[in-house]
Amino acid sequence: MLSTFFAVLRRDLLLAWRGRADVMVTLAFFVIVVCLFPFGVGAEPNLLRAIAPGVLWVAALLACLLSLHRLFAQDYADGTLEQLLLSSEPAVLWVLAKILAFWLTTGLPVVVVAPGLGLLLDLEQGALPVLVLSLALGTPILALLGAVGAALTLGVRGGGMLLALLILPLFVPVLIFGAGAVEAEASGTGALAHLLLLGGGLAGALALAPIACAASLRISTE
Amino acid sequence: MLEADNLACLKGDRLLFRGLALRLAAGELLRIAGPNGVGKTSLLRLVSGLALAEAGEVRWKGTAIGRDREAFHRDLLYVGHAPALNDMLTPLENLQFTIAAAGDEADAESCMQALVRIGLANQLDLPARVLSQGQRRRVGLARLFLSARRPLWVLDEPFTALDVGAVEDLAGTLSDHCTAGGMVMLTTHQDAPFAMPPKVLDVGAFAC
Amino acid sequence: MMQWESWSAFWDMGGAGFFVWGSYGVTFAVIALELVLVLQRRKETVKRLLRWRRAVGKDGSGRAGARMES
Amino acid sequence: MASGSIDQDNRMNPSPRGPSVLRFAAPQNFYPLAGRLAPWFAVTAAVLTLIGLWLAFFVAPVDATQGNVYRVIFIHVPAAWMSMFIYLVMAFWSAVGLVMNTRLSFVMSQALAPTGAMFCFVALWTGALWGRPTWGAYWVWDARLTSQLLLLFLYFGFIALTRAIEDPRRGDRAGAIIALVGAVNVPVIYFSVKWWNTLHQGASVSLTKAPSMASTMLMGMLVLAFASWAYTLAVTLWRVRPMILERERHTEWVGAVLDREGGRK
Repeated sequence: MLSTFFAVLRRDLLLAWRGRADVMVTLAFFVIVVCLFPFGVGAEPNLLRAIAPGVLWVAALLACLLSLHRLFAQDYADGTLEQLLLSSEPAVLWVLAKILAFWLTTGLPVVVVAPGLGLLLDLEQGALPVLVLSLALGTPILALLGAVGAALTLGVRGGGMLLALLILPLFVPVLIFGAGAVEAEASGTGALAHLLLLGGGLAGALALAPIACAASLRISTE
Repeated sequence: MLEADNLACLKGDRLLFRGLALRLAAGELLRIAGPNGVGKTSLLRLVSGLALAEAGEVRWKGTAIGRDREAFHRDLLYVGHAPALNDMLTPLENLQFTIAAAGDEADAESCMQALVRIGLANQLDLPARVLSQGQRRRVGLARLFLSARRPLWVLDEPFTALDVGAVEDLAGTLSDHCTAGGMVMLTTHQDAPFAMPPKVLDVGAFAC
Repeated sequence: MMQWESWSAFWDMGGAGFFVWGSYGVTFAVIALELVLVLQRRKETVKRLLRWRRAVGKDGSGRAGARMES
Repeated sequence: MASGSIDQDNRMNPSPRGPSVLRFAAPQNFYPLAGRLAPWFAVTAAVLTLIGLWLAFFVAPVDATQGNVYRVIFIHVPAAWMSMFIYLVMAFWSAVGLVMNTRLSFVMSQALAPTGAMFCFVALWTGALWGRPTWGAYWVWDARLTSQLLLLFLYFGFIALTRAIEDPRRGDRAGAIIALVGAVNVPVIYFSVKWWNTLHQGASVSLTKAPSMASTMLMGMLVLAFASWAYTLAVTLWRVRPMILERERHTEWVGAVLDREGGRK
């Protein structure tokens, strides 16, 4: 039953490994965007500390958006997507595998380097675990929602910009609770409620997004 | 047994054909004929369930294919225009993935044998991007040797870019599949030496 | 004039004329614009379809040039 | 092959022998019906607008705290209601289209979108103009205004997606998916923005709650809300008609309609 799931997961991870330059580019983008902010708003530590959660989260969101169009584009172009849609396993399974592989190669690196960047912005050290946790809960939601948009815009002219227009409004709640969690922890009010809401959102997205994504892929390859 | 009644196909804003009926029983080989652009590929995509018919329905063993998609796809092998090859993977990795993605078990040994048999012994470990058109085609077709369990084969232009020997070999494989009780539905622009004369369906007769 | 002493008081809206009339003015301008666009779209569609019909022949057969030319 | 059309019923309505309630769902029935109904809705909208404006400016008293600026809410609130309501109706038609495979439903949802976006813009514009004298700024990140802005982006996304995809059938179904995904997200967005807003000490005055609602005020708002309903129906029906012609142009009845239109000139 899970053979398709693992086959897709293994292949996508292998492909990411062979094309690891792409993964590094996403990560570099994340780092550079964060490093730009002090130049824009000034290097005043109090100010940087105040905007750090928002900056880190917006940068993570943009990094995810930047690589989303790669999620299905290659498989769509070379016909692999057709073969996957003809699989005798339910489409939801391999869609989930692709999204998981995508998150492991773009979301996870961001989660890993985020604490370092938090220190650059003078974020309180006590808030770093919450930053990691909120990103670990939130970036999968971004990947799940983004996958639906990526599936719908496959092969559409101007697809990249369209993808951004479609899914950025949907990312807003994730951004609110993600950045809010870090901020709440830094200001001492506790991040539990934010993190619970993020967890709930992840559960909801896990349940619904793969179905919408599979339907979108069928529509786009028709 | 594959049946379709009163099929109509819309591509973009254009109606390609309508009122098309077809019937394919065990052991039969059906060749879809017709001029370019008449909708041969579209018909194959309708039959395989990749596209939705504008009207009419396709039935496999008496059930509409949309009703039990997984069961139908267990019995179907579709090789389309696109070879479904990823350039960064070797032919062996590609073939193993395609088989597993379809939901079948495939060990490296039998995949390797299939690739050797189709004439890619020297390319097993090269990335797919260095292969020629004909070689890419063959990687896709190597699946046929591992898919005898799937009764219905739907092949879009399988002979394109193959040399004479490979065409003969492929025609033999298709004939064997039919003799063993399978069904083959294909489009082709060239004559192939099949063991039995194929049934022919001219899509042009239903064109709009 | 149940609420207003004079027309000038009405237009002035107690000093908030710009905000009130700016709201109402833009709203009705946008609505008028939408109506014009809808009407224009209908005219243009009919014209285009008539041209298309002449191009493919009166029977409406899609055999030749059935793709829209825009 | 005299004509390139399959059974007319099959074009948009795949079950020609459906229940009789669905008879008007067949495009060749719906097209003239829409043409007949639209002017009536338009007249209703115009009359209700006049009544509503009269109530808004001549009957409703001056608000004690806000003065006359509050009169903006007579369009702001109905526009905000409509923009949210239209999105839900769009999502409803999208769901119907995906489930029943009736193409007319997709056309309906696409015809509704520009009007929804228009109301959304009106709500934002009037909100900003109301905010300047009340809050002292054209824009505050108030929960309602912010979710309204995000709703406008959802509308833009839907419109852009359905326009960008050239294949009409794919465009229909892709648009339907994004409309449904958006509809699921609208409440999530609203509550998250509200939560965020309360944490950030945003504006505490709310546009709808601010004036102590006199019954004449409520009356004016309701009348204008009904006017927007009638307007939406009229303009959507007008917009749907050419869309139907475009999609059904292979059929004989559209040919007849076009011949009549061509002869009129």
